[in-house]
Amino acid sequence: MVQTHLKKRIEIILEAPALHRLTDRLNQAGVTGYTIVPVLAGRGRDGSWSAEGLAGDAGRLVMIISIVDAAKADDVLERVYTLLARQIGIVTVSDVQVIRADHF
Amino acid sequence: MVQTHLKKRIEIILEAPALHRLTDRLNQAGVTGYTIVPVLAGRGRDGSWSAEGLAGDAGRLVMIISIVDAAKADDVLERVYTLLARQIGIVTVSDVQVIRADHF
Amino acid sequence: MVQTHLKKRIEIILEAPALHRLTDRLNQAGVTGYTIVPVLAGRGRDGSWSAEGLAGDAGRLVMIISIVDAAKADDVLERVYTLLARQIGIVTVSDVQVIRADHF
Amino acid sequence: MSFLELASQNLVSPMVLFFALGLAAALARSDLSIPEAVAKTIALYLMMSIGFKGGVEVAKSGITTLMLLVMLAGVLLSFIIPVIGFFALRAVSRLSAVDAAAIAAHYGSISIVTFVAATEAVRGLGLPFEGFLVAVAAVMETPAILSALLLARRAQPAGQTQGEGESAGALIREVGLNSSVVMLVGSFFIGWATGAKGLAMIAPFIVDPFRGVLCLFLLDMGLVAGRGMREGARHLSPPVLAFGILMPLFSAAVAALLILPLGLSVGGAAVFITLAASASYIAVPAAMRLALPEAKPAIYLTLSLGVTFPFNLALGIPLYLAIAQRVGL
Amino acid sequence: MSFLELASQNLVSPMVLFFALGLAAALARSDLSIPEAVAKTIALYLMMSIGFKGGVEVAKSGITTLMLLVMLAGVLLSFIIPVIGFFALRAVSRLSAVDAAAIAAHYGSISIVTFVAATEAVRGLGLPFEGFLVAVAAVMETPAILSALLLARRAQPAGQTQGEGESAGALIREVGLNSSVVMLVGSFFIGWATGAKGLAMIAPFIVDPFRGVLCLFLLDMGLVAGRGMREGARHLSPPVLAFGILMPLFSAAVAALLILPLGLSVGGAAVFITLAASASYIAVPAAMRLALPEAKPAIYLTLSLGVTFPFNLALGIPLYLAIAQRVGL
Amino acid sequence: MSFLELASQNLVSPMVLFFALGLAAALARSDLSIPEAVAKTIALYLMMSIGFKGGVEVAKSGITTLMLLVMLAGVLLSFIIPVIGFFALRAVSRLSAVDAAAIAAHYGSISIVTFVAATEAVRGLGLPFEGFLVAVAAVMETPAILSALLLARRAQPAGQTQGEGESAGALIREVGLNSSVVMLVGSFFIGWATGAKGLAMIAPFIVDPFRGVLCLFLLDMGLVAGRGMREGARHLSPPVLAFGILMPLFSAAVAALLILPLGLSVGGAAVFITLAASASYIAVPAAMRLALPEAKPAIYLTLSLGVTFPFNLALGIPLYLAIAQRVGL
Ligand SMILES: Nc1ncnc2c1ncn2[C@@H]1O[C@H](COP(=O)(O)O)[C@@H](O)[C@H]1O
Ligand SMILES: Nc1ncnc2c1ncn2[C@@H]1O[C@H](COP(=O)(O)O)[C@@H](O)[C@H]1O
Ligand SMILES: Nc1ncnc2c1ncn2[C@@H]1O[C@H](COP(=O)(O)O)[C@@H](O)[C@H]1O
Ligand code: NA
Ligand code: NA
Ligand code: NA
Repeated sequence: MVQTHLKKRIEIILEAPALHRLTDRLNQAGVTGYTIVPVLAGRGRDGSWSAEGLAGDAGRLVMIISIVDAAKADDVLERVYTLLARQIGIVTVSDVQVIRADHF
Repeated sequence: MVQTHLKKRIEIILEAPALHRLTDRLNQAGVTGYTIVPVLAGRGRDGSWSAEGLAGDAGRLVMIISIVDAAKADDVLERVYTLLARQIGIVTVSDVQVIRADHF
Repeated sequence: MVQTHLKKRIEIILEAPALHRLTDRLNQAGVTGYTIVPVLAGRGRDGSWSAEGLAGDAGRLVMIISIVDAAKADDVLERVYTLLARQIGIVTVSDVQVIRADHF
Repeated sequence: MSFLELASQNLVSPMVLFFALGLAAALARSDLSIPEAVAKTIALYLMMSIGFKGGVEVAKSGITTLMLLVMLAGVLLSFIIPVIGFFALRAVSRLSAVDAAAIAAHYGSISIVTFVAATEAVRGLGLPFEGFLVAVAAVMETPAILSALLLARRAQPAGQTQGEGESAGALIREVGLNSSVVMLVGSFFIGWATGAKGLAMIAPFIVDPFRGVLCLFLLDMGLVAGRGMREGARHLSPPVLAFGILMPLFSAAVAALLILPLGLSVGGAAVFITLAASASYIAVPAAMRLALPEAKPAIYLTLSLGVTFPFNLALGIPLYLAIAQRVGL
Repeated sequence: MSFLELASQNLVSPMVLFFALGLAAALARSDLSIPEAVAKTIALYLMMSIGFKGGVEVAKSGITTLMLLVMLAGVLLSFIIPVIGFFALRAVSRLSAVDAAAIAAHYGSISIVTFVAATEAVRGLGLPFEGFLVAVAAVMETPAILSALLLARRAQPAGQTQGEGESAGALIREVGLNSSVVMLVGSFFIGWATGAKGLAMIAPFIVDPFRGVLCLFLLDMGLVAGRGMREGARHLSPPVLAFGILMPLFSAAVAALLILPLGLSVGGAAVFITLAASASYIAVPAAMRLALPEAKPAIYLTLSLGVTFPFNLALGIPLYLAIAQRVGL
Repeated sequence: MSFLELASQNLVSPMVLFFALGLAAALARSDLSIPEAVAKTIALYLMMSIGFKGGVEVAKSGITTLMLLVMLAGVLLSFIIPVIGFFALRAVSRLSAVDAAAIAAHYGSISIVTFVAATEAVRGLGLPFEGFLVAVAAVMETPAILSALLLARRAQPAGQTQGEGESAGALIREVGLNSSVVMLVGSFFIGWATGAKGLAMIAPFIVDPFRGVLCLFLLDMGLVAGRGMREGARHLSPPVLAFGILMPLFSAAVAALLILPLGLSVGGAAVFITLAASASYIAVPAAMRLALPEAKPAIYLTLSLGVTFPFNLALGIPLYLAIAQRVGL
């Protein structure tokens, strides 16, 4: 059996203009990495939006995935939360297993 | 420690032409939101496909992520399932933690 | 209640030029399918990168999601791991529920 | 000109050769590909350009009886071809009624790139053609979908062949508002409204580079068709394959007879016959995923894009031109 | 020419009609759309083209006192218009101070596509206009953002209206380096440096197809504006709606008075007045998401793109032209 | 013309200035960027255009002994340069054998945009050059990869330097079918087959806007190079940096000697020397990720795109032109 280690997967959906603010916070929290995935469209409490045809960043969202050590997760979440209190977006956390624990 | 709440993360991979049918069902089921992510390519029982070069919607898939209350999950899944019984696609459910329970 | 079945969700973030090597391995491991999602940018131990403006594959990453049977997960992971030992990328595994067990 | 001369001239045009390059690259598993965003935009550009130019032509000539008659003929063909195709497929193959109906729908509708390739071939011979044919192309896009729906329902209990809660009306509305129809018809009316003056303003964008852009799009279509052939070939039985070649020929013959009394120009007749013979690969497949989701897309997409489109591009168009020289004025 | 003549001529230009097509398609819920990657690139193309052409013009004429004075007038307007807009909004609507400040910022800044539409209208009348107006457009982009920030802070405790740890300086730097400003200003300087010789090299790309590309972009803007109207309309109260029409008229009047003594050409005056009357929908919304995240984007985006932009495009520009015929030389 | 005249003229061309704009914007951390889909398409467009034009030239001139000899010289250089580069790097730096081999491969292969920039400079001087040089560029793309593989294997046990189960043959096949080679070679043959007539049909797309599109692509390359410099600079030691400037000069000298007896035109010699001096940044990096995944991409990508490309664009090309004036006819 492959030896795996428990980590936290933090998934954030955030408005694009605030992306740098988020990655700054992630870096400050000492996460070892993150990955940014494009988002096409969505709906939330504020109605629906779509990236189609947009020439600017406002009104567009992106998704950020970061695999973090369980010990760091709380700190990361708090920093992300204070940002999300003011910007449009959501954050979820889930358990994942990784193979190389040292990578994260 | 940050106070978190348990929710369900529903992830659907669906053929693009049926997207509106899906979001209609999600709305009917009373989900508070969803996010649509582009998909480049894939393989399933029916062979592989790729969005590259496609000018139309047929033959292309999208991914829809919706964070829903555990109490609503079953209803959402059933509606999604009846759609997926006829359209190309798959659906998975997993546990996630969120910070602002009221948002979902 | 909808009857669900436990599966493993394997999420791989991998440099684009090695994509075919990965899907070959997934196919050899007998996974029933996978889905490829574009990635915009990211940061890891080797610094940050961005797909923006790139005309070639080198320096770009993609994300591959595969839902596999728990019994097969270890074999899949091992094959993915030997690839990731040499290429840039990460892999995580998590639990998900599916409705149609026979599909996977 | 004889068919052989027309065909050999057609085969060495940059358009056909770029399509062949795409096909070859896909079959050789090259990683050559056009990004989806660009493919979509080029398709819109082609609609914009041909719609606009067609509108400008109609602004010049006005609405004529000929135009109305040819549009009527087009609608008729779009309704009837699927019926013929459906029964032919049921007779010669083991396809289910739903699969047969879905395939047949593609052949009643039209392929705008095949249309464009025909207009380029016609222009290449120095022949004029009626500008209103763009409008004919537009009205031929959707009736075939209705036809196919009726055929599929006749064969199966209604509840099964249609999304629950989706009325046929809602579907037709959705199909009628699909991006290609809107872009084509919208540009047509804008071209009509602004006329030659409007055309002069945007000709360096929609006219001059048109053929080059078409080459790029045909390369892309070759890539997609080649990928489809590789993936989809095993879904096509010999009778279905034969259908992909014979059905266009049959439709061409019917179209030729239908317009014989109308008095279209030779160029116009060639373009009209090509419309009838062409099979949709953008609008109808998407509509079928909604209207008849049980039909297997691997079959109809592969047949339309991987068999009929290349056939029409390489051999069909010169043949339709040769036919038109007999039925046109 | 009278306003009515100007307006009716403007309304049947391909540009306005493609915008209308996009608007109609979005309101009818067609799936027509331009991919995001292409929309972004077209926006950059437009900046590249107008920046470069403006630079070439300045290379011809050199830096003049008129140029510096008009730039000064532009900066002044960009600072002042938000202040007036803010108090007007607070007086007539129930918007919060933050929302009012965010909206006001859009009206102090400029819309480059409205600018382009005005230059096309001016060119369509055979009128020349000063090339340095591109530079004026560039300097008018950002001062309004500063103005709005000050207004919002005055109304609220500083800690609340601004991202913790983000200094106003960092923000202004980020805004000043946003892609539209960099592309516009960069191309302007390249055009200036390479002059007519440089223009000759790339004119078939940046000059000839320009209007056609603009049509495609206006189609896209119509689509986005229509979507915004559908989604955002319920966020706009009647006074806010009225603001979207009256504020541009007011800004136009102020701009006309301000340049009356400067001696711009009629074409130049029309363009300058249009700049003042136009509202940003790319740079300022993004800046507001950073500077005033509490302000609701549904309001300011819908108002700027769904109300003011169409108004300016259809009626505003001919009106500003009519005004310019009185204040220009 | 002297090198200084050539260099100063080159530095104020719109192409070089747009590259500089991109570089400056990236270093200043502007958010200016070209979407990936568009960057990929422009790269394909450039291949299509230069391939096609080259093919048309060869259609005019036919296959000559000169052409075959220069192609041979190109293949030879592509094989040999990596060997020289490898030992040079191992001698002056502390790079591992795998890293040195991977870097060296880039310098044996070619950069198609550097090639294009050279042809533009040559055309700017009114000099003709041999159309078959496009074919030479194509055949120089891949031999360097083989060379580097052999070097890396010699230095390390085979099992480690190569993907398990991946034969060198499969890799070479994959590399030979990469999108840039297929597009370049395919368009070359289509241009050859359709000749001047084909060119006339699509010239408004592939010829007229070419330089403008190139400007946009160079802006993009400046952005990517600038980002690479920011991220990758710390991976480059001074000897490696020096290699990025000196290796092209050395390759240029070898190339000049090699073609001295062949009798290329001055323009052709300048282009050939530039090919030898240029370093790949699309095809080879992707191949290295497969063939030598242990080699660090931060080093070779930064060196090729962030050091050698700007050097060649700004100073190298005028220098190679000056050299060519001595060795060409
Ligand atoms: N329950 C949800 N599940 C998935 N995505 C969501 C959910 N709620 C919100 N989102 C995403 O977050 C964006 C902003 O949400 P909101 O702030 O609620 O308007 C939406 O447009 C969606 O893209
Ligand atoms: N096991 C799986 N894991 C991830 N994605 C899958 C899986 N099975 C199917 N898919 C996705 O769903 C699409 C349709 O699947 P199918 O209906 O099995 O052909 C595939 O092309 C994949 O994109
Ligand atoms: N902890 C992480 N969470 C999410 N993505 C990551 C993480 N670490 C690395 N990545 C992704 O994997 C890529 C390569 O990582 P590395 O090999 O560490 O440089 C990064 O650029 C990210 O896109
Ligand atoms: Na047809
Ligand atoms: Na303004
Ligand atoms: Na080289």
